[in-house]
Amino acid sequence: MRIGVITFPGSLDDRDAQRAVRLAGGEPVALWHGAHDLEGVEAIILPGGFSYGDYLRAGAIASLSPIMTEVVDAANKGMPVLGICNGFQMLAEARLIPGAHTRNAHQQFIRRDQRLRVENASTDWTNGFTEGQEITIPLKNADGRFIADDETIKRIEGQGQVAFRYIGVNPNGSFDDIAGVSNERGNVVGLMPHPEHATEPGFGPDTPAAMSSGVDGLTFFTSVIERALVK
Amino acid sequence: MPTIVVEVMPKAELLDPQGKAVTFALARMGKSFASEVRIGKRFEVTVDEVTDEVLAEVKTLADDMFSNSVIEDVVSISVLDSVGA
Amino acid sequence: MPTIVVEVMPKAELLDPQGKAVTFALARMGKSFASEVRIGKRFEVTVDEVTDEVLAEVKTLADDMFSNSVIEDVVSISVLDSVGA
Amino acid sequence: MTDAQLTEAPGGHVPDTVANAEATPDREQPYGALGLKDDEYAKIREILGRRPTSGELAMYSVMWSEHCSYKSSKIYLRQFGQKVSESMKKNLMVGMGENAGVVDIGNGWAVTFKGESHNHPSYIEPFQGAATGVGGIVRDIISMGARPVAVMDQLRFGAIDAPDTQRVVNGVVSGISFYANCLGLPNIGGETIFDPVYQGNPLVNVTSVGVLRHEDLHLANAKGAGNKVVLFGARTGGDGIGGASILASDTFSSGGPTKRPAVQVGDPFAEKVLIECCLELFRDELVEGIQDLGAAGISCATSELASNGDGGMFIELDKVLLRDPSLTAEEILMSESQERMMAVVRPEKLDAFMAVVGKWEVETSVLGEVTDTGRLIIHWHGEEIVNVEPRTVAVDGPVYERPVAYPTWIDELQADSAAQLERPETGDALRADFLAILGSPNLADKSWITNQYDTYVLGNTALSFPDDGGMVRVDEESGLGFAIATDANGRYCQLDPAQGARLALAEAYRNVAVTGATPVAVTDCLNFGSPENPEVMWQFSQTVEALSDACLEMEIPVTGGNVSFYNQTGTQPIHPTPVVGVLGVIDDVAKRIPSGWQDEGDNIYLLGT
Ligand SMILES: Nc1ncnc2c1ncn2[C@@H]1O[C@H](COP(=O)(O)OP(=O)(O)O)[C@@H](O)[C@H]1O
Repeated sequence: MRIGVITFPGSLDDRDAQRAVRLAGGEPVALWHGAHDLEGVEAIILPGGFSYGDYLRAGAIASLSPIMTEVVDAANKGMPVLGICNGFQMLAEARLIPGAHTRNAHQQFIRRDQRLRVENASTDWTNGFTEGQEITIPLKNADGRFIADDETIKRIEGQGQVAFRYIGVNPNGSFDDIAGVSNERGNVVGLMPHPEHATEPGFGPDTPAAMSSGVDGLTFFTSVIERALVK
Repeated sequence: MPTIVVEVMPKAELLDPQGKAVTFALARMGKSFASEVRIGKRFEVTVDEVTDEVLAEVKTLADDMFSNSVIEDVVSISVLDSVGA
Repeated sequence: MPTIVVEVMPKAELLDPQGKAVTFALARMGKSFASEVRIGKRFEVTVDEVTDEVLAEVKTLADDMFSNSVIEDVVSISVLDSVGA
Repeated sequence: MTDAQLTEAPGGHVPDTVANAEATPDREQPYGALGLKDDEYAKIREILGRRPTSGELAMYSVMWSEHCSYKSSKIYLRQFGQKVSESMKKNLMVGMGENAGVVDIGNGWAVTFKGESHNHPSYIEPFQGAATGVGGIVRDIISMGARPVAVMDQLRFGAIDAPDTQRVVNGVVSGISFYANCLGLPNIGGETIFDPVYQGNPLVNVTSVGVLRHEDLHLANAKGAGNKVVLFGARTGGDGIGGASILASDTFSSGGPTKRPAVQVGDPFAEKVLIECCLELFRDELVEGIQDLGAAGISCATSELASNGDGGMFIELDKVLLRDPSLTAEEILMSESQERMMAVVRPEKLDAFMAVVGKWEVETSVLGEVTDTGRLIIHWHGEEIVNVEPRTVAVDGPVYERPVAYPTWIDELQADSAAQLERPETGDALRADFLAILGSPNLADKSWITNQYDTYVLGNTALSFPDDGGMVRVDEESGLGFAIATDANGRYCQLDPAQGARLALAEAYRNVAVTGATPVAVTDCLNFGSPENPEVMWQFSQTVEALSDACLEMEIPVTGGNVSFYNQTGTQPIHPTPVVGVLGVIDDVAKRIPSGWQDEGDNIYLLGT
């Protein structure tokens, strides 16, 4: 499966997302924000980083990039799209996902190995998990606080669009401990923690078994690949 | 050159963590005259000239780009005296 | 309750990276009417009443806490109509 | 010709031309206010055979400053290059004297690394000072042709409970966090120490490491007459040129620029784009060399590039893209605006060069070209304002053998040893001592700092905090990687600078060795008080001599470093603080040894004396 990873000016975890796709058995395709071309990929990742320095609002300027026209079109037609951290912020700015992000409640950048509960295991990017499964994924962000008005929160909670919730610690003050959200159709998923950094033994979060051995993030990428095979 | 000022504030019903942090700090400092501080943004847009068309463009920018209507309101758009600042 | 508005801008002679990124984005979008955007902050301080003393206190806060005089200027302090916003 | 006859340039001020300098030999110049001594000014006049123009004075004054010329430390630093054995040279691809040293780590890979200080700016404006400190050292790494892959920070602050410490600590830590996280560079370790001696003079040292293939190694020099000299990156503004306004007021009497800030504002996003842009330029072989612009900006880049190349360069200074159009020529020469680079490009490759910078939306202007005249000639709106031999600016600056004096207080300090401290006699007293030690901010957990630093980005971090050394995988196929640790103990160095320096090296060496890597090279960041204080100069000379001897003994070469003098409050110098960084190589990071107990049932041994 060819999975596109879009690089924006200021993207940082783009090569890591490509590596994760490769480790999951997919074929990563590097895409450039300035082109109006998805090069025939079957799924898209908006990677983490500080596109445009997080200036104005995180993800805001990138969401106006040329390629985002194609991304929005493809997403609306059902192509799987994963937004990680800065990519999640872009999805919200592009209104592919409800809500918005503000600065962390404690006002600082934070990096930690974050425990999450899988709330929706039916999206294109989460179907390899089971509902209620607890996973550990690195988190690192400054503007990670997910917020929305009451009505929106009620709606996405009611429709099962909350894909992941923080457990243990709410690291940024997100409403309802929300860590990840999908669109109604379940093909577009955004989350604040970084699954691509939990895909390779030796470079992931610590687990009770051994240091740096966590690979819970791999399931995001295998989920989308396996579902494509079934289709 | 003339400047158009756009002011954006976090929506009143949403918590503004930065403002809250400042409000708390003021309370700690004993500055009880201030009951709340909210923090928004001020954009100064330098334009060649101020026409109705330019003002309309800036209004669109203010709504679509300078602010995110999910969390923010545009509270004012005004033209700065070329003298002022 | 009355609100005092304090406006802070990055010093004109210093780089404003944020404003620069927005200026570039506007150019990319073909919005050539805007030659420069600079981005500062707007503080809304809610006070019990506006007295000379409170205004003086807010002025001190504006200089010492809301702005960093090494890199920013306080460009205005004004009282908001209780109606407005 | 008199001043009045000069034409007014568009910038609104009258430039001081070479012709004018020749015509007005007796004009008084504010060299003292620019930090030049009487004899240094006399030397400049002798070199030029006339008085310098104000632009030349600007260049000499910044390039002959302690910071850029190493005039007090040069005679000592030579030892690092001299005390080397054949085996120490074996893996050294680039040694002392370049932007950063380069070490061969095998399989065609090389590592470049260096530490640098940004102490004074970080006291004035902690956030921006520390942020631009990260930016500066990372540009050194890029200019070697390497991709930066990690940073470390060595921080020293005043007492943790002193009123000003909070401002400095929070500003510095968030500045480093902001800039390095936004660049996408994992922070893999560092030091944080609180001591009242650093109260008015915190130390902010940043180390950066880059990796490259052997064939990608580039040195910054301007060779090949006719090659274009190109400035790219951020526009030039009035950053960090507080001092240059003295010159401005010298060149024109009225209506000059008013405010010239002494601080610089960093734009990590611009630097991230610049990194990718430079790497693409190197990859596509579109540049002969790239020089970073740091302190002394264009003065430094032009004179160093020319000195390291064929020796001649012609620059049209009015081609520099400005953020602030009111800048004078002298100010442009001295501006320390961040996120700028200068490249030397073959004319036939210029179009392709422009296409790459265009792709990254990096603003660029061609300033001039390399010449075979042996002179650095700078024009401002068609008038010659600088005509110098570049080496006299960049290389052959003044060299001092400052007086050294054995400190009057040191015997007494050494005599006051820990042996004289009262010993706890009771369990309670012992407990109190123990708690006092545990509660020391220097021993306490540092995760409130390190949690603000990204370690995951790039996906190659094998070790970071709380490990003793950081480790990064270089080659995904083989697992080849490097480890690095940095250490210093200012209190030991205050007691005995030579012994303190040896201990710093030994500690960093051990911290690398315990990760499983083999130490191969050293960098240092030498933080001291004023070199004009003979006791400080004694500390410095002791440090360098001991460190170079110790490196010879351990058989690892010093590949580069940084000297920061004038770290003092009033006349009270800081403790001598030579931060020593050791780089090691490991053939497969999978074999690394983290600190911390690994598995139940493992035996515990205490080694050494
Ligand atoms: N300013 C800093 N930046 C990055 N890492 C730091 C910093 N300060 C401390 N550390 C890291 O935190 C860990 C603990 O530091 P420290 O308490 O000094 O340990 P040690 O005494 O073992 O050197 C180490 O891994 C060190 O590299």
